Amino acid sequence: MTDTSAPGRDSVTRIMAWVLGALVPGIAAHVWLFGPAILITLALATVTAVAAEAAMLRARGYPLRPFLFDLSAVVTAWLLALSLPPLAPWWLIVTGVLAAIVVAKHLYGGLGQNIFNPAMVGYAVLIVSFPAQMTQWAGPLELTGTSLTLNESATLIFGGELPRARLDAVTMATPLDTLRTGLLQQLTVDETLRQPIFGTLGGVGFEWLAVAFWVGGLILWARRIIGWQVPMAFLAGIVLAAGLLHFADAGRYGSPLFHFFAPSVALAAFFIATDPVSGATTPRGKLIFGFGAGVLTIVIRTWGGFPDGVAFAILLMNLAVPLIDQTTQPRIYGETRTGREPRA
Amino acid sequence: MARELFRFKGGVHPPDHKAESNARPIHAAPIPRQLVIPVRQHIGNPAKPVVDVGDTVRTGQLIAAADGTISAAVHASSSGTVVAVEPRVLPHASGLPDLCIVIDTDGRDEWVERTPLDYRAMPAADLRMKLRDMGLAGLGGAVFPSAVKLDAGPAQICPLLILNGGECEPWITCDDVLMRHHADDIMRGAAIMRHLLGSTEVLVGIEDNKPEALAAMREAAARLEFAVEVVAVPSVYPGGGAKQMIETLTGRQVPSGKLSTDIGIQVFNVGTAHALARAVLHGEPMIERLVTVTGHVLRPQNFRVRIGTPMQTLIDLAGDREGATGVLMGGPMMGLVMPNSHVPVVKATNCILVQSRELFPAPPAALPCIRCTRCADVCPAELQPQELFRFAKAGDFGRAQEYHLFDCIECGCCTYVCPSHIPLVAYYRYGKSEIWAREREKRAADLARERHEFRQFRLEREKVEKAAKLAAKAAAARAQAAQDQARRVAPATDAPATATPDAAAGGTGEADAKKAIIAAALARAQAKKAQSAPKNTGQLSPEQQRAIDEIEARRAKIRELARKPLESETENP
Amino acid sequence: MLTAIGVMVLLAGVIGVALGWSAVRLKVEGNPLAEKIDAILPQTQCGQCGFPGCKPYAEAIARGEADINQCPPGGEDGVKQLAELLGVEPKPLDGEHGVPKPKSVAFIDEQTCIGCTLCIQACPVDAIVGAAKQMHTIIASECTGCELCLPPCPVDCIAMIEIREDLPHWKWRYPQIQLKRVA
Amino acid sequence: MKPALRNAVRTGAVLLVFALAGTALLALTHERTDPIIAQSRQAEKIALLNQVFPAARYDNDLLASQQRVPASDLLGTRQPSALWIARQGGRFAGVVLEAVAPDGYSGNIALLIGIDADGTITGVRVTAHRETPGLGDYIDRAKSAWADQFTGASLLAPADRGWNVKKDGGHFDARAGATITPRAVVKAVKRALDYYARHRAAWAGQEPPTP
Amino acid sequence: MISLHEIQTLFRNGLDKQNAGLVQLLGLCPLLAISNTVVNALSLGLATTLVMVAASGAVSGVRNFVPHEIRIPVFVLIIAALVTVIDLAMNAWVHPLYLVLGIFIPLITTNCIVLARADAFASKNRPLHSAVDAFAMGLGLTSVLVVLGAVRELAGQGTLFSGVDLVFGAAAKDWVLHVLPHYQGFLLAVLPPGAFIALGLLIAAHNWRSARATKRAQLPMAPPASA
Repeated sequence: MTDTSAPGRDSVTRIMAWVLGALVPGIAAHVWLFGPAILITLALATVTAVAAEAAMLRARGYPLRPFLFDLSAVVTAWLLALSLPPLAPWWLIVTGVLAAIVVAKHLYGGLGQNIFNPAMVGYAVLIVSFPAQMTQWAGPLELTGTSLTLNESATLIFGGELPRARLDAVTMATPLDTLRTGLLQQLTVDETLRQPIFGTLGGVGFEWLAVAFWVGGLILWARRIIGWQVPMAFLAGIVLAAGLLHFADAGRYGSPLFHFFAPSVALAAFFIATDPVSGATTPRGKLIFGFGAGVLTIVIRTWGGFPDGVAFAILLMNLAVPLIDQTTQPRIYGETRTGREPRA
Repeated sequence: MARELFRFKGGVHPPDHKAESNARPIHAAPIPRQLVIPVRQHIGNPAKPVVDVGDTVRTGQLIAAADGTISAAVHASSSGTVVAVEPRVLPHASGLPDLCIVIDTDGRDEWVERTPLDYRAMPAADLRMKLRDMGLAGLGGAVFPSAVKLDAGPAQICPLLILNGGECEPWITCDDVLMRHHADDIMRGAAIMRHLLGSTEVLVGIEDNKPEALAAMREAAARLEFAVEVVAVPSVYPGGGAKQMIETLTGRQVPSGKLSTDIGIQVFNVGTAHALARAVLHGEPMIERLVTVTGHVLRPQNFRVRIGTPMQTLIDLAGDREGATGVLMGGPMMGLVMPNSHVPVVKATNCILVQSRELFPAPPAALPCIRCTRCADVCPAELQPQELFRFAKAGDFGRAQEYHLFDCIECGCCTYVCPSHIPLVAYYRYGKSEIWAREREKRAADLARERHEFRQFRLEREKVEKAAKLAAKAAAARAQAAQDQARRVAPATDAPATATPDAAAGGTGEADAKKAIIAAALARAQAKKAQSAPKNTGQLSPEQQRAIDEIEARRAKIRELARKPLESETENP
Repeated sequence: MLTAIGVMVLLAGVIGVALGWSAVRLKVEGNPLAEKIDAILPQTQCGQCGFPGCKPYAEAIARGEADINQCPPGGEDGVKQLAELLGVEPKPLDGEHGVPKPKSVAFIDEQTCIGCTLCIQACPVDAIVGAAKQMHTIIASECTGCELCLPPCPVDCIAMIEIREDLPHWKWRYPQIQLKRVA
Repeated sequence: MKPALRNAVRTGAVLLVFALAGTALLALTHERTDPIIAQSRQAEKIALLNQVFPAARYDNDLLASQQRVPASDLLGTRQPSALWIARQGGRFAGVVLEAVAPDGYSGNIALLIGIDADGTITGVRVTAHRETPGLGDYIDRAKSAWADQFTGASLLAPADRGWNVKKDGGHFDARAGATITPRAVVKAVKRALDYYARHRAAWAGQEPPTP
Repeated sequence: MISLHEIQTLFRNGLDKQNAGLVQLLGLCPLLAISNTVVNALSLGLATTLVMVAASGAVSGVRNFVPHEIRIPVFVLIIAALVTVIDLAMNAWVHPLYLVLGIFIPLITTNCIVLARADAFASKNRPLHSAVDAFAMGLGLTSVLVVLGAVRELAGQGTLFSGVDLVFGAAAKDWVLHVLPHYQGFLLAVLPPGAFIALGLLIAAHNWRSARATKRAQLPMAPPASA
């Protein structure tokens, strides 16, 4: 049986390749701002992901070629790698990628069947299990004045130790963490934001990383790889929720602008929440999905037990997708708003 | 001229491949040696053959009559001899055989008498019956009997008539060249349609990638005594779909589950209008049509083809080439794969598209759906194809129906854009026919349940009646026995005393007895009659009665046949 | 302590009375479950399940006296539907009650038929017409293919003919996509 | 009698009997176990108090010495809390305080702090918290010995600036990446010492309750 | 009274075919909440088994006196009374363990598996059968609990039998096995999500095993049938 209609030129591989390409500005900014460690993380994650994907495909009796070449495993690996602290130890990266590919993707039935975003499952597993390692961020070059060389990074990542002083020199809490700490120390937002890590828009360095992700996201949007609904709704959810809190008590809650320019928000808006497999599919559903993820992100950031809430927000909304899709079925051709016309 | 146009949702822009075939003039294909004419060429009941093997027929002669309202007659496409009335493989995706009338042509092409109709003088209902008997059916692809569509319903008026010159499928150009060369006939057909439907406005929608057709139609429109607006519409696939054309031209959508006439609009393909004009003004039944032969052939072009001509004949005329991998009837988006290239051209055959590896490379292996919703973006029926696919694949047909599977027009846009190369439409066709099959099964089960329950009820009733009868019989027997005994006793004791009255009484008694015997015999005969009367005939519906009648007729024939050889045997020696 | 006992006992008494009363007064008549089961059964009325017809079998299932895997005409699909309705695990068909066969209709060889009416009496859906000493005919559209007419026929003139696919009954096939290696 | 009524009486009676039997069984068990359970509770409480105030350093009935104190900013409490006064040979030997660190990473951290007569801490235990598992929960004695570093500290040792985590230039350890939680605990302990300093005289002056 | 074959069947059902945790998925709340260490899991499992045996036996004993319409209230009454007795007893005599198992002891009352066996089995069978069935079912649940506890404890903190001192007193502290010394700890396994994931994996393993068993059983079945 052949379906006669000729398929167009687009393919899953092309879509995934575009997503990878659109991540390049972000990666470049990452290297520029935090040093070359991210390249090691990316490489390790990619190798692990492809190996795990191949092993799972073989175990499940699927052919390797079409599925490995669809690049979806590489996309998952890159997204997870970019969410991790740049100096995360190798076993952390491997554990996260395995959780993403083996558990979140293949145990749920492989590409297209995973109800949760694999990269975010990997992230969630890591932050729940190893919160201490997950909060060791490298400080931006602009503040630390020095960054680890590729060699030093490799040594650190693959289990070697570095002198404590050297490590302390390059690591610092993320702006989000710092804000949270400051607020808990009864400092107001303004006082906290006077600390050196905060720049004009978000965190020093971090804000430029966010901008780089924005550039990649806009490329994807221009290429019609992603729609406008999810990113816009997600950002709207962030701004609205953060804005409401900020408006209610500017001294206790960070400004929407600050949240807006967190790199995790940009990455999530354009690359993670837009994952079609685990996201909503109807036009209105996409808006609800994005908006809900945005609001939840702020809620979890503000009151949750972990520093960032993007991963949990997206996983929670993933859970709600079947419900959202079912309740937002669009009007079909020839159907009136209130339902079908009675048959004549 | 600045008519406001509306953009329907969805659609795609595949390369149109029109230039290959639309530049050449229309060629009349020669009449083949043998015509294979299926009786099932349209939607609705198949036509019933009215010719037998051995009959000679003339061009345009009725060979199968329309059966019921939604049906259309079938005619001999050329003169010759009927050599078979038997199942042959049809131009259908199933490759299954169905009843066809096979005619060996005599090459003379002698027509039956053709009588033009004065449509203005005829009552509309009569004219429609006439059109049905002339085999008129839509040539746009759905092959719906035109007579039905030309009925404007109880209101007897359909304000807007649209002629659909939107030929959006790639490769196909038969409507394009028809409009270029026969614009006047099309307009004459439109006039008849306008008359039958009581339309006040006539629009012709033609895509802007057919400038020659637009010009020709505009010229023809200018020559008419009524206003016809020829509108250039954007070339978007499937803009030539009736519902899409209506939305493009009027901005209105046909309500789901309703007909376009419910909102006062009727749409006809330009080819149908042309055929209608030929039928009414020239008395020619539908025995030929234009067919685009294109794709992997040397000279892609359009032919005027008699219905029943084998497709291979046309492919040979257009120049057969090495490396053909298959034949499609229709375009690449909605066309059907033909079981072989020798199946006949039917009323639905607008295009014969010869495939090759270069023109139609095998699609890459399908990957799982990633729910990217590109299919939803292009779906002109505004469905959620990815969900329909999921349900159809999982066999969850109830949900598929909830998500409006039956509103899918199988246009193939979703398959065209799917980055995972999933043959989506194949899943929808599978889902639809599964649902139909299940409904058939359900109806059959309901019928069986009903009949079984009725039988249980009948058996129960019969048992009760039988018991009552037996009881009555037993009572009678007892009474008889008592009487006999009384009699036996009476004569013994009182024989002489009754002797004299006995003579008198004997006369009446004897008469009574005789009467009783006759009555009993009558009753027996009646009972016998009742017994031999067909059983189970009380609850028959007309169809069942008809089925039985047919069986009886066949039996009579068999009996006759069985007798005949005997007779001949007795005669011969 | 005594109050606790008192309260418990009182409560129990009241609830017991209420339950006992409502058990009698609020009893639901009829068996909607049997109807639902009957709707799933194929209505072949063949009796292979060991019950005289589909409805008695449905009622037996509803009462818990019959298993769900006794209906060969319903096939594995039917068992699955019943299992879903009743919330139990589907199980393979019980071979004792026969095996699923392709759907067929009975056909009477009219040359051999002696018109004894025995098949008419056996047909559960009155799909055979005819009279004594005349040939009988089966109304194909009403025949359920139950085969109950086969054993009573003294001259073996009834054959089961498999229903072949024809154009009006043709179905589009499930699209075959070979992704997984065939084990 | 109508069938509904008859059935009602029957079921009512049966359920009544079962309820009676069940409750009787429970009553019996309760009678037997109640004193033992009460003892266990006492033992448990005293064991906890002994963790922050060694049993060797007092001889009074510590549980009986419980007092209610009103809510106080220094204790971080919003509701009245409890304290226990330890005596050795009738003389004031120390106090066990309930305190709250209100600014943990995820809300309140409940503390039990033992302070001897010199104002030196004899022990600190976290009794309830909702800190992130694996990150801030090392303050819990069940997870690590972190809380032990308070033992022996007082308002003077370390000196004022020293009542901070090391990252802020203080004396107390804290794990990298999770400084909010220990910071909160250090501050709460410091404030409890302030509270002690303010009220010591009152506790020491109290007469021991006559037995 | 009860044949060996019957006992075998009951145990096969309880431990494998009808296993409460892996097949019937009943009583998941305590199963997931308390299975973070072997000791906790074993203790709750045994407590549940005890309640089940007592409850099933009692229910079976009185089954002929209980009208159909009040059977559930009566069963619940019996189970609740038994559970409360055990709760009080544990509180009195193994207080430290009681502190750990905490609210999950009274929650045994609402553990569906207890009521399910009472209603599905004990109310239709003789007391001895019912008690054996309850014991088998309880043992099945306990074994799942213990495996789950072992997996989670090992993955989460690299030990086995931690907390054994809560049952046997401080002297038992040395019994704890540090299987993986200097283990970093995989917190997820100890936290509630880890319980779900581990149980899911256990169910998958069980399904895989029984699927393989049926496949094996089917293959050699055919020839003897024809012979």
